[in-house]
Amino acid sequence: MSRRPPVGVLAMAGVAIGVLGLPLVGLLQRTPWSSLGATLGEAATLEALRVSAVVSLAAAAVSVMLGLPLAWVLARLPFRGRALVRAVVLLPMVLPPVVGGIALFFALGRRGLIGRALQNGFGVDTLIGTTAGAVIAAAFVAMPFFVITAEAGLRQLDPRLESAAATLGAGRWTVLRRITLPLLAPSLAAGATLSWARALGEFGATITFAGNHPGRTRTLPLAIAQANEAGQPEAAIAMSVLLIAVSLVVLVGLRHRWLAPRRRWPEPSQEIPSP
Amino acid sequence: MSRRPPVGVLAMAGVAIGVLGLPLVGLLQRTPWSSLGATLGEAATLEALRVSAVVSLAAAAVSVMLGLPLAWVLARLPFRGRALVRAVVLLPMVLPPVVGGIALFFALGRRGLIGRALQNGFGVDTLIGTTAGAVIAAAFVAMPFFVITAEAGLRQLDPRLESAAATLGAGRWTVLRRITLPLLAPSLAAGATLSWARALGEFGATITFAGNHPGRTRTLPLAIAQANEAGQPEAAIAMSVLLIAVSLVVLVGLRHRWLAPRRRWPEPSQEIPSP
Amino acid sequence: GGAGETTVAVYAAASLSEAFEDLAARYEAANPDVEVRLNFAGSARLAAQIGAGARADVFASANGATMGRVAAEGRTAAPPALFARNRLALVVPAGNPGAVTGLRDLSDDSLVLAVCAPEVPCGALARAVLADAGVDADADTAETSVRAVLTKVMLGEADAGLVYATDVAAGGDKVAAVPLGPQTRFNDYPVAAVSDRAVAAHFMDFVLGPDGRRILSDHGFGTP
Amino acid sequence: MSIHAEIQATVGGFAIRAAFDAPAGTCTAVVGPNGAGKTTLIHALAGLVALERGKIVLAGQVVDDPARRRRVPPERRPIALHSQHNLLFPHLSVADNVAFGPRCSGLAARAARRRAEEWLEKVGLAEAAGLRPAQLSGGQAQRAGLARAAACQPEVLLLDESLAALDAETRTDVRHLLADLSATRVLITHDPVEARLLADQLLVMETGEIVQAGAPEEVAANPRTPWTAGLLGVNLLSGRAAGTEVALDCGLALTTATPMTGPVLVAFSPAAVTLSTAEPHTSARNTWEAEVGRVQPEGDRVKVFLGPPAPCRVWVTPQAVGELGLEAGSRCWASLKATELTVRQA
Amino acid sequence: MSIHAEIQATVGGFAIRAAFDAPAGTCTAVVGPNGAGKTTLIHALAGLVALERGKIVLAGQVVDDPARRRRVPPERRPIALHSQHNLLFPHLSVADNVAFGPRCSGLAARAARRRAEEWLEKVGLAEAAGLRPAQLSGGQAQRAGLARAAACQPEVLLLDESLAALDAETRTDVRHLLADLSATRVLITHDPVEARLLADQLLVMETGEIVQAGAPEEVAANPRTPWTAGLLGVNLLSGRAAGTEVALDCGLALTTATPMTGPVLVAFSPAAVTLSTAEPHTSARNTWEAEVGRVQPEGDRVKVFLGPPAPCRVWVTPQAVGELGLEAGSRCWASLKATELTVRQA
Ligand SMILES: Nc1ncnc2c1ncn2[C@@H]1O[C@H](COP(=O)(O)OP(=O)(O)OP(=O)(O)O)[C@@H](O)[C@H]1O
Ligand SMILES: Nc1ncnc2c1ncn2[C@@H]1O[C@H](COP(=O)(O)OP(=O)(O)OP(=O)(O)O)[C@@H](O)[C@H]1O
Ligand SMILES: [Mg+2]
Ligand SMILES: [Mg+2]
Repeated sequence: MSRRPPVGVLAMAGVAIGVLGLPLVGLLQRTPWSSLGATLGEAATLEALRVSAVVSLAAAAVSVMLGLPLAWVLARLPFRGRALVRAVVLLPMVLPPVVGGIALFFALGRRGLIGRALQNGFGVDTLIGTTAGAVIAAAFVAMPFFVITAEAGLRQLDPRLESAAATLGAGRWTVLRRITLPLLAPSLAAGATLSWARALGEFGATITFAGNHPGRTRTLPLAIAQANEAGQPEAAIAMSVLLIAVSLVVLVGLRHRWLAPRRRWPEPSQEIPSP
Repeated sequence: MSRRPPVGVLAMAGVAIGVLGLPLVGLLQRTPWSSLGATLGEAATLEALRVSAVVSLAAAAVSVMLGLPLAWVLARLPFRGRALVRAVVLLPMVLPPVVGGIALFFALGRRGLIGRALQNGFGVDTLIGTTAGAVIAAAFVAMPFFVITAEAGLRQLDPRLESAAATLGAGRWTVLRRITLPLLAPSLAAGATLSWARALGEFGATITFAGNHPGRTRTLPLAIAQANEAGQPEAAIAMSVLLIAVSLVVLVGLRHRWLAPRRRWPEPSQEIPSP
Repeated sequence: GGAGETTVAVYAAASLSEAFEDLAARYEAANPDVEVRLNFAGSARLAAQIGAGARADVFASANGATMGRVAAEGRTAAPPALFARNRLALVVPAGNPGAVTGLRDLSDDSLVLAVCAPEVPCGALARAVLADAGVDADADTAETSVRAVLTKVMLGEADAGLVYATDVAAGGDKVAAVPLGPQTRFNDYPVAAVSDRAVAAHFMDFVLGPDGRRILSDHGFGTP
Repeated sequence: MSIHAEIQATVGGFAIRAAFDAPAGTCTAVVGPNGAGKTTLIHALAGLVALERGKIVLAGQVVDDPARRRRVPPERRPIALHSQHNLLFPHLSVADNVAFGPRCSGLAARAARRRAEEWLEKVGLAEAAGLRPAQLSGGQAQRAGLARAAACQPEVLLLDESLAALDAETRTDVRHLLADLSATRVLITHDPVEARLLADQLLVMETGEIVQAGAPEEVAANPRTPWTAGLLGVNLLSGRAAGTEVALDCGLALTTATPMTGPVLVAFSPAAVTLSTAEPHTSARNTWEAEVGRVQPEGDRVKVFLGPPAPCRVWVTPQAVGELGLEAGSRCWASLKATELTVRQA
Repeated sequence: MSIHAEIQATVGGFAIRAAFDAPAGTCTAVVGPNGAGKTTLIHALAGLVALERGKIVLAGQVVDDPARRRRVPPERRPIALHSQHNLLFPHLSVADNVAFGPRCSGLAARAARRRAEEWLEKVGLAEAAGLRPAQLSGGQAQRAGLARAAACQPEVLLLDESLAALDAETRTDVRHLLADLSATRVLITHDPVEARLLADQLLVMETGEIVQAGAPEEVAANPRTPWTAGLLGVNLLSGRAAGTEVALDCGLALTTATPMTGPVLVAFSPAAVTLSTAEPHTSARNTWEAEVGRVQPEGDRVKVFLGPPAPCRVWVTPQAVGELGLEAGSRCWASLKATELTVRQA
């Protein structure tokens, strides 16, 4: 069933691409290409890029490691209040990032809910100004994306395939490793990508909760915001272009099927080309 | 294959719920319940709530209307540069919101790429201070979520079901209406929810592109940020609690299966309870 | 300085970032065994971080009220002192497309006008100045940060904006200032030591001292 | 490995209740109408459906006993299952699908691969080893699924309509393959020939219960329900006996060789009935006139359906059809020797 | 509605090339080994697989002709297809699945619902109307899929192994249901009985091509490939003829009644061969000694496989098996009358 889509659909898709893409084109058009090299060559920029890479990757990793079990529980374990937990998982998306940062203080700050426990148990005095704090802030806003995507993927999985594996002698972990996760791979990749992207662009919760410390918590978005505040819009734009370039390379580089479930059926167009 | 999950999984899920939930608990704990009523009763707060509702719903609607065709094209139409378009669709997620707002100016502002066209064609002088501007800013950051989720859903669909409908005499639109969309409903609902939630929490792009105008662009997140800047953290927290409450009601209220694909198989636990 | 045997953590409002980067450099040059660690963000954010127990030594706020709250919570080690003063400026995009000649023109509703929100100092200042001039201006946007006002003017998206005098230079040739005449209202910036470490008081003295004043005035700040 | 099963289980509101024993190395065929619960039964054996009551014992080891809260999970039962739906893993090649079970049993990758190739060879799918399941035809997919289950070399092999999509020639080959396995086999089939050829024991399921069990020939000779009789081609009529006279419910009276009393079932082979155009005068004790319903050629013989008074099926030669002018709506005489009748208490 | 099809198409590297005609209202059975391309063929008819060359003409209307860039989409062909995989819509109830086609044809909801109920009744699924497809057993799902296709009341009905999962009784009922339809039918089956009973025309497909077409009895009498011969139960041996003597490739020489020259195929029915323990002295012109392979009871007769020199199948009675002591590995004499042989140029 793949024939040339109706013109209306194509037109709407075009408008959508315009809405999402034109601002980027505008950004590129206004980019001060001559001074770009200078800005990007600055040690501070490279440092921010490094912090961004570390923080976003760590946040994505945390999101996957904690989010996968949570998604599994939400998808597979019927319990009272499941709808509530699922809604709570979405809340960090709704919270303005600044409030998110403040809420993180209330939980993990010195006087927060488990602040004392952190202090006594792990010797963590304060997370402000630490990369760990930046990672926590980024993971807080990024994890929901992974959880939602992974849960949807898990639910879409045919559980009979897992049963079939069990009847062939596969234990719980073998089923997970050889059947569930590979079948889920597209959803996991999509979720990890979404949460990585969200963590990479994260600004409000990070600057609030972890502060803006060069080399430790100053990520590219923080550096961009500061350049903007400091009256260096060119530098801000140059760094934004850097951020975009890095993202594009990563996103295009990921084999594009990762962003979408692996084909289980032949690409429809192979079977039914348009006349 | 549903047995009680390993303790490790439960523990990790617990940590995840902690990371996502504790900050909210902290927020609620520090909420100035006594003055809550006063803050929430203020006309300005209610006005911000109204603007938030209008803007987030409109942005979600725009995301669905434009995002669905785009998702369809990405999922079903093989074309060169598809990976690039898919990456571009993700970029608004990566962009720090302020840069997003500036980029929107470059596209739609007075001196933007199509600013003159807007001015001549639609008589739009400026989008600053207009609800339309706020909706555009929110849709810009929210649409990617819908597109990614809907595309993943479309790819997971068994195209043979659509072919089967065609052999039974269903035309293109009938297939779309009676087979594709209903089967996709869970993904669409999840995507719409994600993009609505993102639009509801949106701050940076909105204040940059559409400004902060009471009754027109001042959404709850803007009001919260303003209260916070103005040294009224209690009011900020009170409004955050309002935002959370509204979101929770909506998210829990949506039948929870909407957030996840409809079951095509019996709930596994019915078949295999734990011993 | 050196391997940074001592560090001093300075939390400064974002609008002070250029001035404080210079201050820090000069201070480190004069005190080679001290490393200055800067943290720039909005005053309210910094106050929240200090309230949450951040290891800050010095807090420079763009906002007297915010500093007042930090002091009221007992987080300051010494009473705050005012160290810089800022005036209001009216800026228009290069070429002045709105043909703005003074505050009076701001009552024109067809102009896109950006000011700060009345709850933040630059907004309070703008409102007071407008009231003094008897101008009834309807702003199209009430920004929570001065730089956001400046950004809109620089991009030509706003026809006029009310910002601090120190911001005009940051607009470069993209903006032009419209003279406002003599002013009687200002915004004064307080600074305070928030830890009782000696280096905190030392840095604060430096800011308030002659070197500090010179650097601040180089960046357009007045003296309170 | 012997099977002792007493199963009570429910899926989605449908309950089954079935008990049977299968000695080690035998083949048990399960037959029954669609929706009878056959699949549910073997899913219970495999551990995919939980027992509510009863127990399952394999070679003396209890693998399921809800009363004692004992329940060995599917992967630790010495059982492999080939599902009616194949359920090939879409992300693995055909060879990797088949090698999956051997790998799980601890075989090294290389050895598992060899085992997979052997089985693919056996089911005639050697060339498809590298394909993905989505690239297989229906019958090829079924062969792959069957090979995957068999390659586990399980002690108990459960087969759910595993030959249904195979072409006739392959079906015969695979039937012999199955006959040669040493595993205890339980197979579901709708093909009476398959059941009779393969099974040492036949279980007939209807609406969730085993209504009859026994050696295939035994069941064929003494079918206990019309469905079984129909499946195995035997005519079955119910009535009340008084001595050697049976008053059938349909109105006809038959003479039998076995004196009985009370409600009975009378069974007779379709081949035992002789048809003629005029009233026959032979040694046959039972004769009646009937209307001809369908006339249906089947292979080298023709099945004639007789209508009231005693609805039954009769096999005749194509020649007879022509000579007697049998066609739907015509009338004829049926005769049936008393010694051809099997009578059983109902 | 008559079908004229000349099909050349490719799916995933597998090419089919097939041409046939089917007069309006007839039933064409397609048989062939797994993976022969049968499903691909009817998918091409339905418009699910694009033609590379050729054309499809229904009742004089061209619905597919790549040369003229004409291509009627599946939904506008007067065709309904029942897939091998059923493909029920998981989000619709069984009744809504069956009512889908009628609704698409413009019927009002109520009328469509009635039509659906009628068909569900016909396939014995009336009680399952309200269930979701996931709640059906395998055979129930197949009946629902079949009902869904039939409820479209199409001019052409394509059936892909539609009876494979049905229980024996239902299969007979559905077979009669199908026989009574007025639609032109094309059905794929692995069941030779089904093919012979239902089909007016038999197409034999192998590796993407139609290797033989004709009335079932005609094909059975003159099978052109060993697969066809095997399917239809006829023995087929190849050799070179010189007059009435044929030197078979396997070494044996046979005498035939039809003089020929060059490479030939010799076909004979398994029932035509007589077995005995000693060398027979009868009028049969062809006798040879052979080793007994498998001995396989099938229904009320036994199929005996003879080994070299002339591998073939022979039907005998169970009595004969006992009397002659036939078992795998024993030896016996086979005799075959020359008039029983059919000889054709290869
Ligand atoms: N998940 C379910 N929810 C509701 N009913 C179910 C479910 N699974 C099975 N059933 C019902 O249980 C009954 C038995 O199903 P089962 O699959 O065991 O039948 P079967 O004997 O294998 O039939 P078939 O020969 O058609 O494969 C059917 O009537 C079916 O409707
Ligand atoms: N998407 C595909 N990709 C690659 N090969 C395919 C694809 N679909 C079908 N084939 C190949 O085409 C051939 C014919 O398949 P088809 O389904 O038409 O066979 P069939 O005659 O219906 O067989 P069966 O009796 O097993 O259903 C098979 O060998 C199969 O491997
Ligand atoms: Mg079944
Ligand atoms: Mg097929």
